[in-house]
Amino acid sequence: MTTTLKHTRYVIGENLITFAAFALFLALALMAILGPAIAPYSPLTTNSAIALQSPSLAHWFGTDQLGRDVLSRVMVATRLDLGIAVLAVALSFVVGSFLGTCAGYFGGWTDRIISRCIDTLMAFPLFVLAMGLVAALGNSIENIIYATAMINLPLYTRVIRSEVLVRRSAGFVEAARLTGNGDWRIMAYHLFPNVLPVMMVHVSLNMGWAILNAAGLSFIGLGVQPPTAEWGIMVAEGATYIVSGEWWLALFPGAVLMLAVFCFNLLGDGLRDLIDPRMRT
Amino acid sequence: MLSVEDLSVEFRTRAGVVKALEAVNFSVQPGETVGIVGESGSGKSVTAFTLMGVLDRAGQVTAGRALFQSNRVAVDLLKESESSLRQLRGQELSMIFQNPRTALNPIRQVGKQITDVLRCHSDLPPADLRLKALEMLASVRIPDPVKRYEAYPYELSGGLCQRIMIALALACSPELLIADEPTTGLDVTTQTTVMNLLKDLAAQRQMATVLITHDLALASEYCDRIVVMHAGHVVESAPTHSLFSQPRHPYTAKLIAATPEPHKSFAELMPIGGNLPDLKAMDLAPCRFSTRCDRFDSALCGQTPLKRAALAPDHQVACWQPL
Amino acid sequence: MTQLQPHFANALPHLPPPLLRVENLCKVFPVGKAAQLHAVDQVSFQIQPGESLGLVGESGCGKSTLIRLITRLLDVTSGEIYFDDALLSTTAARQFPRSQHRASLQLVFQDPTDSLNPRFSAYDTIADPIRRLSPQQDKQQLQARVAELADWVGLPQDLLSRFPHQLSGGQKARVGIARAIALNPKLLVLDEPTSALDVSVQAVILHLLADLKQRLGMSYLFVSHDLNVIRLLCDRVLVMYLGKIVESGPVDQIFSHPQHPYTEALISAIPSFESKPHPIALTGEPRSPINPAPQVCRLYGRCPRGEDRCQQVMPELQAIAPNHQVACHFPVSAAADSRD
Amino acid sequence: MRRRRLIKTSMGLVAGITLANGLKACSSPEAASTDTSAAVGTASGGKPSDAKLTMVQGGGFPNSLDLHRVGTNRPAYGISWVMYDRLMTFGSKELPDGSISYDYTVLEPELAESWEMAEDGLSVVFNLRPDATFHNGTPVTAKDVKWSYDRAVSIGGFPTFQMKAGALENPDQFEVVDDQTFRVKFLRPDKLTMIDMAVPIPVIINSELVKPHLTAADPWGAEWLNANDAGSGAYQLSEFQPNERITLTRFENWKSGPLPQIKEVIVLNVPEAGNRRALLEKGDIDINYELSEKDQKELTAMSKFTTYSTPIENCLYSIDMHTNAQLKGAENPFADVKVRQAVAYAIPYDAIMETALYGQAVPMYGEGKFEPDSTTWPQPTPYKTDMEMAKKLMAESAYPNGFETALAFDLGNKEWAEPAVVLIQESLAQLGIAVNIEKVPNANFRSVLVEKSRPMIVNNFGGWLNYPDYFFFYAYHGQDATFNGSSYKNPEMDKLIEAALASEPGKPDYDQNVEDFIKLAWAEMPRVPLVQPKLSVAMQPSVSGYQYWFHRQLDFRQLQKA
Amino acid sequence: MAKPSTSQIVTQRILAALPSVIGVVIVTFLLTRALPGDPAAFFAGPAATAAAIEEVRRNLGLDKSLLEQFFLYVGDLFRGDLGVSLITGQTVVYDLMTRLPASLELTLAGLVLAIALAVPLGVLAATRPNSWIDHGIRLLATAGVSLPTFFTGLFLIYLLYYRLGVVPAPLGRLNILYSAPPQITGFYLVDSLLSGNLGLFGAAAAQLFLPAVTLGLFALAPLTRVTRASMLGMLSSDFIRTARASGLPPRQVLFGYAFRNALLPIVTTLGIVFSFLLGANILVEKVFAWPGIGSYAVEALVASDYAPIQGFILTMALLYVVLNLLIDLLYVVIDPRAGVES
Repeated sequence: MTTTLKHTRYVIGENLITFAAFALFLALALMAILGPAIAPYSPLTTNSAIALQSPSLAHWFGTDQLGRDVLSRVMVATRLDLGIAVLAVALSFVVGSFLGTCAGYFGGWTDRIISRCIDTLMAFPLFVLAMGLVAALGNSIENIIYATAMINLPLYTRVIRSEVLVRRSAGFVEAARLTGNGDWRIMAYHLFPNVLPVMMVHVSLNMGWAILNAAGLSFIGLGVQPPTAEWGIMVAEGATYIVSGEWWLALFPGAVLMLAVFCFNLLGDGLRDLIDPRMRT
Repeated sequence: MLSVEDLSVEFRTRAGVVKALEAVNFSVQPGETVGIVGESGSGKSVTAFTLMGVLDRAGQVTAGRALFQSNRVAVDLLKESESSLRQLRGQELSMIFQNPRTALNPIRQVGKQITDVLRCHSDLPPADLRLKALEMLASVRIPDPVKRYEAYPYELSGGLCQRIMIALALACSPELLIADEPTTGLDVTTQTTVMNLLKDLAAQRQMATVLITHDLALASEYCDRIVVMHAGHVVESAPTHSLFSQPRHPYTAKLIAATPEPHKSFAELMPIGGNLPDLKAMDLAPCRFSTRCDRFDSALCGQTPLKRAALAPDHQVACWQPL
Repeated sequence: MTQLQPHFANALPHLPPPLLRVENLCKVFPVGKAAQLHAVDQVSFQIQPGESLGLVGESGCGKSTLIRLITRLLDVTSGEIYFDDALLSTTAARQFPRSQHRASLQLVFQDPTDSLNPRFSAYDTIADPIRRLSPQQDKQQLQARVAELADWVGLPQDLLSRFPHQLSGGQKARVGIARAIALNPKLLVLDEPTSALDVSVQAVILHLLADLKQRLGMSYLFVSHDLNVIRLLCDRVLVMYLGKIVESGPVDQIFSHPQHPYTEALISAIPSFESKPHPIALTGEPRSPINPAPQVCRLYGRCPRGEDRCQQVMPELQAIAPNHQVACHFPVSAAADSRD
Repeated sequence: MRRRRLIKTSMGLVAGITLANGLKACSSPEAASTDTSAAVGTASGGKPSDAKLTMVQGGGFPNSLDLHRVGTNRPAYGISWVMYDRLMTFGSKELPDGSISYDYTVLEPELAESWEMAEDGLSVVFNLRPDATFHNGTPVTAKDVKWSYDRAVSIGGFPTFQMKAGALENPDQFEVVDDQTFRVKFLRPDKLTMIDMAVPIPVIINSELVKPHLTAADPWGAEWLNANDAGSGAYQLSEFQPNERITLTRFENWKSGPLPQIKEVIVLNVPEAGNRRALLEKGDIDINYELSEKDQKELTAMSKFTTYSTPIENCLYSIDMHTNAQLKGAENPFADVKVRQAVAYAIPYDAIMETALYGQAVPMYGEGKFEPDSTTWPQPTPYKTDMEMAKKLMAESAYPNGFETALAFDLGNKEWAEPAVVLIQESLAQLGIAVNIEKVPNANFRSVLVEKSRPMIVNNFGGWLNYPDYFFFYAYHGQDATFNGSSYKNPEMDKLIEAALASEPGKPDYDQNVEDFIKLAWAEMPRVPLVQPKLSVAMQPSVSGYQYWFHRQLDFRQLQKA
Repeated sequence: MAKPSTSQIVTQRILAALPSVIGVVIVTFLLTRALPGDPAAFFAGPAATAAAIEEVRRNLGLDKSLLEQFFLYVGDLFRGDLGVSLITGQTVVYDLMTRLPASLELTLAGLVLAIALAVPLGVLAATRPNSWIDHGIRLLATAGVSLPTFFTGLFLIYLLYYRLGVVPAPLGRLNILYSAPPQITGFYLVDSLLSGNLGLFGAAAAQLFLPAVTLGLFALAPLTRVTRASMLGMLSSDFIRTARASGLPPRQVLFGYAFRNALLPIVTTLGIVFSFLLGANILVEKVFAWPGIGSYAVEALVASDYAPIQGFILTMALLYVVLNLLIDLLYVVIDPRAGVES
């Protein structure tokens, strides 16, 4: 454990970028927790008197068409955006882990059936699938989460399957069987924990993608319902104001969205460095 | 023809600096087969990689010379520029590796890999490259060389791959061949075949060979002289016969005693106690065997630097109280 | 081959019933559409209580498959495995972890790194079989037992909390052995337990294994490609070549008078101090184990003594001396006799 | 100010139009401005030139060349309007702001150079222009006219529905007298029959060209006409790349009116509003049609472009509240009139006007009277934002503590509707009404309207002409038409509407009925009118001749480019 | 060990993909039927009465049972009839045929751009691991993938078109001044060259530039990453050591040996990225008014227009199968081991 900690510290110390990503992640997490409490204004209260004001001391990120403070909306949106990403990723991670572990471990027909289903899912243009699901189920936050989880599912299932496949015949798995572990126990206690670190890389890379995906859905009108503050929808709505000169509407949420995705991507890289011994030289 | 003097190599890793080699000395005469023997982590392969200039990025030569002299050139391998070293590699000195299957480019026909080497070291017209490569394949006793020329490594057995490696290494008739555990992972019968082949080819071409192995018995069968390494030190270096009949370093003696052998009974098989010292440690003892040695005398063995002495003209040992 | 059974019984009437009896064991793996890889082909042998049986053969000869069949990690294609007079081969490998015989039949793995769960500490690894198969132990008993096992295998107590990557090769091997003996198995299968170790450590482990055998009264099935090691530890040896047993007999006899040309080649290939290299008798490449011709001797093509008969009739395992069988039309002694 | 006058045409027919088609949501912005061939002085075109005109429009791209087809969208009417001729068209007039609008009181010749009503008023005879030809050069005959009319009443769907609105229902009504003469027999006297023949639907199609493509499954050649030109209009098709661009070129032999000035018109599909605006600002296009309120305001303020913004006749943005006692099996608070009135007082009208609509609409609140004394339509309600009043009414209602409800709007309107609903949500919260906002994709909103499944919706409905009785017939009548977003049913209201429909403007009983039903609407408040929207266009200064049309598409024939 | 022939691989692949395609057909059908809008109500027009809506419903075949509709649909599929798009009024086959090349051209251009940048950058980073170059490249690539494509697109338009005016208007595939080249491949870049019209080529390239950059930025990160990781792995592999020890020139070691081996994971990623881009296309096409199948699908989806959605998804699925086939074949070209294990 201590060596892991030492190694973590080392990786972070060695790599400023990863350190910055960790710091950013902490900042985002804090924002998600405290956002509504520390936002300078209410994210929902409108004030037509100050609509579409450019950034100023009072409103650092300016105000939107209803006079709402963009900074506050961006801050408050953190919880929702991270929430969508975390839940969607967690959902696909759990389901994908289960399917992938089963497919990889049992092989044979289990594998064939699961893999075929996943192939079918993969054959869909994934974003269109997400659009279709949200359109069919209705655009609520839950459905956005389901749809995002659904399109991430193949990734997890496939990666976990192949990781499990590699380890299925490893000595320690055979040893576990020799020592009286049944299939499910082997999967849960012996295989899965060993696959987990590799998966964490994908999880963090995927978080970024989940956020982007929600933003894309917002852009075509399948995002969260107004007046909820959400980065994607703020960018999507703000985008139409760029040409008329109200650049701050899209730029600030866009920048924060990018930072978040950026942060998760870099974290993924950092985790990979942490986990992949080959990268450790 | 090769004289390694005071070679020291360090690896900078995240966990600290590893003193992989320290003041390694040995030499190879023309036509001679020298065995470098030691357990894993003793620095055998690092020595070979250093000489070939293919050390990992993290490795750094901190001291020493490696004078190489052949009919054509006389250089210090550690001082040469990368480009002139490249000329030497494959041409003057070459190397074969353990695990021949991964040591060959998996997606290139083995024959082509040989011609690649020929092309960059010889003036042969392109048309003759293939012929020469086929000739090499035949010389390592590969049946049906024309067919094998087009084979990929995955289509060949480990023994065949190792023979291809030998052909590749010998393609430009180097004067020195470094064989790094050439038979690890091969079956015993294949091992004998490969070793016999190497032996024959070396004799035919009057080529000096450095055989790196962890198998003392194997080294004893094929080498003229043996260098025993332990934890980055050369502990003993002697002609094969005298090394086995009269090992002077305690480690050598223990190694011999620990090696199973056809005529050795179970009771005679003596384990070596202790572990290799941590080469990252800052306070590494001058004698790196001291922790495992039952003759350890703190007054004597704690001295710096480690005593290295020639007990006979060609028998060196690094010990304060040799056997 | 089954007729050898009474033969044994006759030859060694004083022997107790065998601990392990393997009869006509076959394992076939499908390769592609029509091809089948005959990894283990009609193998029969037995192990007596307290006996050490060696198994040699080169890589790919089916050793690993055979021991995985015996330790019930793989399902058999045909044939029977009797352990303590119980028929094990009908229990599916998947069900076997719950079998009452699971504890008695353990395996030490070849690669100590690969065989230890990287996420389990040494303690957890050793405790795992006890937790799984003798769950009545309370925590203190468990700790005491693990400590005892660590002691037996010479693993310092303070290393028990470490994870595999913090242990040396020898230490990992000790953990693996401790795990295997945790349940006092009757038969311990050792799959090349020292091949990944340095000679210095190898000697230690070999001594440890010899001690443990004595202490726990186990039988060993010791697998190795290194005859030298087998010779040191085993009473009897089986020589395997491409899925078949080609020779079996007492270790000294095989060493001094190998009968099968393959055994002979194996023995002559063992390097030894200061002997001079000698040409190996076997040439060429091994035959493919995929869809092998049933009537052709598997060594045919590499064998210096191969004759027409060798590709017409598959040689059967036959006793040429009490307790010594060979599967060759032209065993060495016969050839030597005819030559002399 | 737009007084409904009944003007006798030269034929002496009373004109008045209510067109079902006009009932299309005002919202969907589409392009087309028109000018009839019979030019009004102010709008008359210049000399034909080689000018090339490029335009983009909001709200979609023409999806067919055949406006009789099922699913043809509104922008396609603009293309059809200039590619095909009808027998008659409307005149034009100048609006108070100086812009030109069509004049529904004047019928003018197009393909028919004249027409005569029968003595009994039950048929009309059209005399076709002898020199009119289709784009392929064949003369336009009465046979073609009959085939086209037959098609319109037989093909089903909207065209047939629309023809029926003018009592044109049966092919037997249409008779070829000779090549140049065509007679339409009336089923009954109907003030809409003549007018219905000047709307976009009864286009004259080159039947000979279509006939080879007819099949049993497709007896009216819908498939072929979908992508091919069989018209005689001022412009002919030169390129049709679905969803990309349509290029029209002037038909030099057009005889049904003065030859247009513009030689070539390119209609481009640019889905992003921001891009459309950027293109105009960069000078890459000539016309940006159907602007958002914001763009309209800002482009006008730039004074770099010629902009027009015309209140859309008979069209209102409104908030409809479901009035049935039960909705989806649950009690419906909006069935309580006090609640509805409270909502009408709570809506932040000025904020919506300012922030959601950028002031680019005609307010329809606050200035009206509970006892209306005018039949002007649309006219403002007497409700203005008054939270005290609203709270008082809520307290008197059955829901003094408020309730939770949902407000749905069409994503296609989101530019103004989204800010508006957010403002409303905020405001109603003060009454204890918790509003969940639901944005519904454009296509699905139609289902929402048909199902009447939401307690509150943002509605946006208009008829083609300014008759309150027709507006009310679709928006308040108990027949519960699609656009009666409140599902409002009141026999008293129905009686008043039906009486007005049967009468004619200007007659006292008509005026009384209209004033009465408006009064009733203001009292009952099933829908809260917000504003009357405007149709906006921004053009390069070089372009002139814009004319507003009830069908809300650009009429290229009237445009000029310097 | 016998290596399967190319045609065997193709057949095998197609057979293997068949269940997926069938799955796609079923799921698509069900999904489109689950869309909330009522196409009959939508297309019957605003003032339609209930009877009129019913009539439209009957005409569209929507009154039949789901199973019946499905079999009709499958039957039509076998005849190559994908139905008629209600929003464009064209047959879906026609729409897809005219639009697919636009999407493919855009996606390929984006991909080519990304490859042209990512591969050299990845190799550069791999040869200098943990240097500032390595970190810089990582930052650049990650930044690219962190931006929503529509945002990048709109921002680029604002900057390069609206503000600086250095690129043409975002108006689809060609400036209004030009008309499309004679259709040969459907790729304007290729067709214009084939017809020898350089001006047209320039115009098409200019229109393509911005959307391709937008897409390319998005594809940069995965490709760079994989190139770097895979090169790094190869450079530390045994056979590279052999090659270096044999004195092969660095160029040959890097490109002839390391890079060719590193290509395998890159090609795999390429396939994933390509299908990924086909999805990302949807947003880019919408922003740039690009007449591709992505924007087509979005419109159809919003209008609950079943036929185009089904046709689009089916096309994408087939494209995916073809893509995988191509990758498999590419594998065979690069790696002699490919297909042997199976």
